[in-house]
Amino acid sequence: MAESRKPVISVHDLAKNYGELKVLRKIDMDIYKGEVVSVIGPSGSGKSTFLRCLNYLEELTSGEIDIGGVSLKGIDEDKHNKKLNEKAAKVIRKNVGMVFQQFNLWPHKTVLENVMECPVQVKKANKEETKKKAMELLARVGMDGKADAYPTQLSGGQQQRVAIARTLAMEPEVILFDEPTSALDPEFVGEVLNVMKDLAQAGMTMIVVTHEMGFAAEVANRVCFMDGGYVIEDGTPEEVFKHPKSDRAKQFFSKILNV
Amino acid sequence: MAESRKPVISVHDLAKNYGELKVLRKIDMDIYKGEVVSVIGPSGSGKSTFLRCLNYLEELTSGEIDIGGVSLKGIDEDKHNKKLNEKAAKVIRKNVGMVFQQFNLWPHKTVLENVMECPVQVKKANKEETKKKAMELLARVGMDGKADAYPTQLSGGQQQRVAIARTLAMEPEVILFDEPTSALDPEFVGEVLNVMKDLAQAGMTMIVVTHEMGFAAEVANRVCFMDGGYVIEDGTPEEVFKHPKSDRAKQFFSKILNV
Amino acid sequence: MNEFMHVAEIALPLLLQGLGTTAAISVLSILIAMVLGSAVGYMCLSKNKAVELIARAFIKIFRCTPFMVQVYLAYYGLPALGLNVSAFSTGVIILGMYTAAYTAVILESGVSAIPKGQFEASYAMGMSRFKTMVRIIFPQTLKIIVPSLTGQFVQTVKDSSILSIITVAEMTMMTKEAIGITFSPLIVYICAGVLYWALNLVIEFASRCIEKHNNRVAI
Amino acid sequence: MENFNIVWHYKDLLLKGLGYTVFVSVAAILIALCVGMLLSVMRMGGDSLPSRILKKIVAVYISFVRGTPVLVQIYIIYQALAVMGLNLSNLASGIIALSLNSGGFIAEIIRGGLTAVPKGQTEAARALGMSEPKILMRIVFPQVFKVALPQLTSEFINVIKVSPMLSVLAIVELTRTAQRLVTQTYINLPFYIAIAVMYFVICAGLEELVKLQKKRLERR
Amino acid sequence: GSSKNTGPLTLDQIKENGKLTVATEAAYEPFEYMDGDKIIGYNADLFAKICDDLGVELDYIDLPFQGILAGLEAKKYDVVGATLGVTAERAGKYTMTYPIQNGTTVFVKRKGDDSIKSIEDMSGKKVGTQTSCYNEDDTKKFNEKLKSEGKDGYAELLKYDSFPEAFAELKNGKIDLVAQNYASCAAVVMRNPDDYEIVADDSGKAEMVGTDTWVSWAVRKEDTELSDYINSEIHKFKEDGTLAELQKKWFGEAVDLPESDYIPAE
Ligand SMILES: Nc1ncnc2c1ncn2[C@@H]1O[C@H](COP(=O)(O)OP(=O)(O)OP(=O)(O)O)[C@@H](O)[C@H]1O
Ligand SMILES: Nc1ncnc2c1ncn2[C@@H]1O[C@H](COP(=O)(O)OP(=O)(O)OP(=O)(O)O)[C@@H](O)[C@H]1O
Ligand SMILES: [Mg+2]
Ligand SMILES: [Mg+2]
Repeated sequence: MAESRKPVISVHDLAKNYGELKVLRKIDMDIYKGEVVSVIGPSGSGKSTFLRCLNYLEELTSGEIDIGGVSLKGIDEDKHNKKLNEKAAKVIRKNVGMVFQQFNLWPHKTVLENVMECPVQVKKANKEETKKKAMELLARVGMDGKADAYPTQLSGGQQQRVAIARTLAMEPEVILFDEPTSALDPEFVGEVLNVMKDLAQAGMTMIVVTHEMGFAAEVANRVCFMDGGYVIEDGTPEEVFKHPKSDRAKQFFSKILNV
Repeated sequence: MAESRKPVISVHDLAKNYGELKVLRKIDMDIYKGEVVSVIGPSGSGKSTFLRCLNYLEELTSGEIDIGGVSLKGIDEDKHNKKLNEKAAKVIRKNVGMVFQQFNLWPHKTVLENVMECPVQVKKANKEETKKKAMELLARVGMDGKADAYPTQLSGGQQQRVAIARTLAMEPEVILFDEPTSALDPEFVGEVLNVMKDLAQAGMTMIVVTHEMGFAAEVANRVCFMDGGYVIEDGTPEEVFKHPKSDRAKQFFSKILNV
Repeated sequence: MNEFMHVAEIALPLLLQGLGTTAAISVLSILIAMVLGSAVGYMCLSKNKAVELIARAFIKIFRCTPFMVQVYLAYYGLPALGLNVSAFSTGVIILGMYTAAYTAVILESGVSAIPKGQFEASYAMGMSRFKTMVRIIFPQTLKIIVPSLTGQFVQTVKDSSILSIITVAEMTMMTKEAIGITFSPLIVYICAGVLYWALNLVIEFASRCIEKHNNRVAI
Repeated sequence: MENFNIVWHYKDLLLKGLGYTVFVSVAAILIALCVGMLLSVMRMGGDSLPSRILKKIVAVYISFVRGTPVLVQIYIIYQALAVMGLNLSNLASGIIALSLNSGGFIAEIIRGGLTAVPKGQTEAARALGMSEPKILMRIVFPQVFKVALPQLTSEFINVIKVSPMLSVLAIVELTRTAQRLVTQTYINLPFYIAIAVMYFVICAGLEELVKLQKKRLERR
Repeated sequence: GSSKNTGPLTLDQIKENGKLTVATEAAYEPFEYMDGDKIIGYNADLFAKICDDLGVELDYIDLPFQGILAGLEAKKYDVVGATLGVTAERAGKYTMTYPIQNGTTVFVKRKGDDSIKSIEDMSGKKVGTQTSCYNEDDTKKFNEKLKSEGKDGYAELLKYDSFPEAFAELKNGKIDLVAQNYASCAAVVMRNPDDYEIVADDSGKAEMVGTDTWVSWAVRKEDTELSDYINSEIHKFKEDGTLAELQKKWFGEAVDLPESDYIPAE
C-alpha cells in the first residue's frame, strides 16, 4: 500500500442510524488505488450498509465520504446536505460501481442490452461503439456466447458475471461487491471468484463484502472485520485471520472456519 | 452395516421422468436401520427428486420402492398403480419423515402447534400427552423456550430445528433431509448440524441431501454421489471422497473442496 | 353554498331511504357471494376436469359481460323461464352471483399464492388433501385475500346502483328522484357519492381492523 | 325464434354500437394508463411537506374513485367540466370520466406491480448512475406492466364493462343501442342476449389473447 | 355543444353556429322515438319546421331523460325538446314554452282487465311510471288522495327508466297499470289496440288524474330571444293549421292549447 498517495475513497467519522438503531457508528477508512479490501463480519454488523453508503444508496447520518474530490456529508450536521449529496452522487456513481448479492440484472432486457443500457442512457455513448465494447467485456467474463439470452435463462454464476460486465461498462475506478457469491449454487461460486481474481490482478480497486474466507485470504490485500457498526480489525489477511486482536473476531472465526 | 438384516427402505430400478426429461434413470439402493446416508452431487442431478419419490411427493415413472413391507410402484407398468400408490403413501408417510430446505413451518400456528398438529390430526393422539411429548422434543432441539412464538419470529436455524422436532413428533423410522442448512445464514448452520449429529448418534436412520461436505465426512456412514439421474458412487465417506472411481465425481470434488 | 344546503335538505331524506335498501342488497348479495364463491373456488381446484370446467365457465360468463346487461337478462329472463320473483330478489340474486364469480377467482389466486412447500410439508406429515386444505391452506389464504375481498365487496356496493334500472328503489333510484324534484344534479350526485363513499369507508375500516387483528395474532 | 330474426335485422346498428364501445374503451384505457402512472409517480415522492400533501391528495382521490359508483362519477365529472366552463362534447366528457375512474384503479395495480420489482433492480440502476425518471421509464414500468398484465387486462375489460353507463351521456354504444331497439320494438330478451354474447366474445377473447401473449413472453 | 359565450344566447349566434341543438329522449312515442337511427315523431316534425324557418340545421341529440334538464343548465344544448310536463317547479327554473299538447295523466290497463272499471279501482294494483317524469308526481298525489278518502291505494308504484319498458311489463302482467300523459297513451293504444286500453268512465271518455296539465319544452331563462322565437313559431303553426295537422297525424285528434295561464300555481 502506498500511503503517500492520495486515497481513492476517504471515509471520516461515518455514522448511519435507522431511527434509533445505530448501524454504523464511527468509521474511518482510506482506500487506495489498486487495493482489494475484503469486509467480513457477522450478519447485521453493518457491512452492506457501509458499502451502500459509499455509493449513496443510503443517506449518511453524520460524517463524510470523499471520493475523487467530491464529498457526501451527513445530514445530521445540516439538512441541506441532502440536496448537495444528491448532486455529488451523480459524480460519485460514475467513479464507483456496485455488484449486488442478487445480481439484479434487468429481466426484461437481454444480456447485451443490460450491459449497454447505462453507457447509452447515462453517458450518451455512441451505440455502435458501446456494443463493441460491451461484447469485449462480455468476452472478458466469458459470457460473449450468451449476449442475446435473457437473464432468467442463465445460471446464477453466469448472471453474476454479466452483472460484473455491466458494472465494468461504466468504467468505474472502484467496484463494490456485496456478497457476490452467496446467492450462488456452490458449483458456480468458483467461476465468479475467478473473474474477480482477474480484476484484482488487473489492478482494479475493489471492496468486497464476503463470506468466502478462502477468497479473502487469497486475493485481498487488506481485510476489515466489522461488528456492531464498528470496524474492529483492519489489516493484512495474515494479521486479521491468524492474529485477531479482538475476542469477537476470534470467536467469529472459530465458528466460521470449522463446521 | 449389517447386511444380513432386512433393509428399511429398498429401491429397485427406480426411474422418474418429467415428460421427456429423465431425472432419475435406474436407481437401486437398500438402506438399513441406523444408517446415515449422505447424498451429494451437482445441481440438477436428481437428489431432491430421489428424496421426494421416497415420500411419494412425486409419482414414480417406473421401478419400485419398498418401505416397511408396503410398496410404491411405477405407473408406466400399470396406470392403476397410481391409486394403489396413494393408499400405500398413507402408510409410508407414517414411517418416513421429511425436513425441507425451506423449513415450511406453518406460519399461522405457533411453534408448539406446529409440532402438535399432525399427531393430533393424523394419529388422533391425546392432546395432553402430545403436548407433553412435543415439549420434550422441543427441548431436545433446544427450542422449548420458544414454544409460543410464531415461526416468523424465529431465525432460520431456529425454524429448521422446530421443523425437525415437528417431524420427530410423528415418530418416523427414517427421516429425509433435503439440504436442511442451505437456506441458513452461515452462523446458524452449526446449530442445525449439531441437532442432526445428535439424532445420528441416537441411532436414527437418515438420508441427507447436503452441500456440507464437512457434515457428510464426519457424520455419515455412507455417501452416495449422484449425477445425471444415476447414483455413480456409493460407499463410505473415506472411499467416496478420497478415492472416487468416476471422473465426474473427481471433477466435482475438486471444485467444491477448494475455492 | 345556500343552494347546496337547500338541495341537500330535500335530497338527503330520500337518499338515506335509498341507502337502507342499498345496504340490504349489498349485505345479502355478499352473503350469497361468499357461500357460492367458496364453492366455485373449491371446484376450480378440483382434480375432476368436468367439475373444474363448470366452475370456470360460470366465472367466465359472469366476468366477461357487463353487469348492466346481466341485470336486464335476469329481470326479463327469469319470468320467461316461469320464475316470478320480485325486482329486489332478482337484484340480490344476480348481484350475488356476479360477486361470487369474482370471489371464486380471489380465493383461487389466494390458494395459489401459498408456497408449494406448505402443501408438501403437510402431505409429507401424512395429512389428507382435505385436512391440508382446511387446516393449513385456507387459514393462510384468508389472511392474504382480505384486501382483495374488501375491494370486491366495495365494488358490490357500487354495482348495486345499477339495480335502479329494474325499479329497485336503492340509492341511485332515489338520487334520480331527488334530481327530479330539485333539478340540481351536480349537488345531488355529490351527496350520493359521499354517501356511497361513507358506506364503503365503513367496509374498508372493518377490513383494516380484521387485517390488524390478523397481524397481531400471527405475524 | 322470429324474435332473433329481428335482432339479425338490426345487426348493422348493433355492430355500429359495438364499434363505439370498442373505441370509447380503448381511448379511455390509454388515457387511464397515463393517469395511473402519473398518480403512482406522485405517490412515490419523499417525505418533504409538498410531496406528503400530494400523496394525501392522491390517496383521497383513489379512495373516492374506488368508493363511489362509476355512474355517479360520470355525472359529477360531466357537470363539473361544464361548471368549469370547459365546453367538451359528450363523447370527450365520457371518455375523460372513464379514464379518471380507471386511472385510479390502474394506480393501485401499478402499486401492486411495484412490489414485484425487487428493490435491487432500481438500486442497480441508481448505482450505475441512471436518473430517477429514466429508472422509472426504462427499468421499473416495463417490468411492472409485464407482471401486472393480467390485472391490466381485467381492468381493460372492466372499462369495456362500465362503458354502457356512458349511455347516460347519449353516447350510443352497444347497450344504449340495444335499449333503443328494445323501446322501439317492445322486444327485450333477444336483444339483451345478443349484446351479452357480443360483450362476452370481446372480453373473453381479449382475456384469451393476453394469456396467449403472456405464455409466449414467458417462454423466452 | 352550443354557445361558448357566458351571456345569453341570441338568435344571431344560433344562425352563426348554423344549428339549433335540441336534446330529447327518443323513447316517447309518438312525441319522439327512434326509427332505425333517426329520431321521428310529433316534436321532431315541429323542430324540423322551426329550424327551417330560422335557416339553421337541427342538431337533435338523444339523452336519457333523468339528466336532461341538468344538461340544459350546463349549456350542453339550447333547448330541451323532450315532452316535459309543465309544473310550477320546472317553470320556476326554466322558461317553459307554449304548450304543444295536453299532458294530463291517465291510466292504461291491459285490454279486457275487468278488475279495473274506473280510476277509483286502484286497491292492491301495481302501477308503473317513469323515473323523474312529471306523471310520477301526479300519480303519487292521486294515490294520497285515494288514501285520504279511506281507500287502500296502490300495492306498489314502480319507476322504470323509460315508458316502453313499463308498457312491456304491463303486457306480460308484472304490473297492472301504467300512468302516463293522455296524448301518448292515446297513441300507444291506437297502435296496439289488442294489448292496451285507457281506463275510461262509463261513457267511454278517458278519466283524467288530477287537474289539467300541459306539456311543452324548456329553454334557459336568460335566453329570452330563443324562447320568444319558439313561442312565436308555435303561435304561427296554430294560425296556419300546421299544428292541428300534425296532431291528427300523430295522435288521431286535434286539441285546443292555451297560450296563457298554462303554468300551475305552486
Ligand atoms: N432499511 C432499513 N431499516 C431499518 N433497519 C435496517 C435497514 N437496513 C438494514 N437495517 C439494519 O441494519 C443492520 C445492519 O444491516 P446490514 O445489512 O448492513 O448488515 P450486514 O452486515 O450486511 O448483514 P448480512 O451479512 O446479513 O448481509 C441490521 O440490524 C439491519 O436489520
Ligand atoms: N416439477 C418439475 N417439472 C419438470 N422438471 C423438473 C421438476 N422438478 C425438477 N425438475 C428437473 O429435474 C432435474 C432434477 O431436479 P432436482 O431438484 O431433483 O435436482 P437436485 O439434484 O435436487 O438439484 P439442486 O442441488 O439444485 O437442488 C432438474 O433438471 C430439474 O430442472
Ligand atoms: Mg449484507
Ligand atoms: Mg434439490
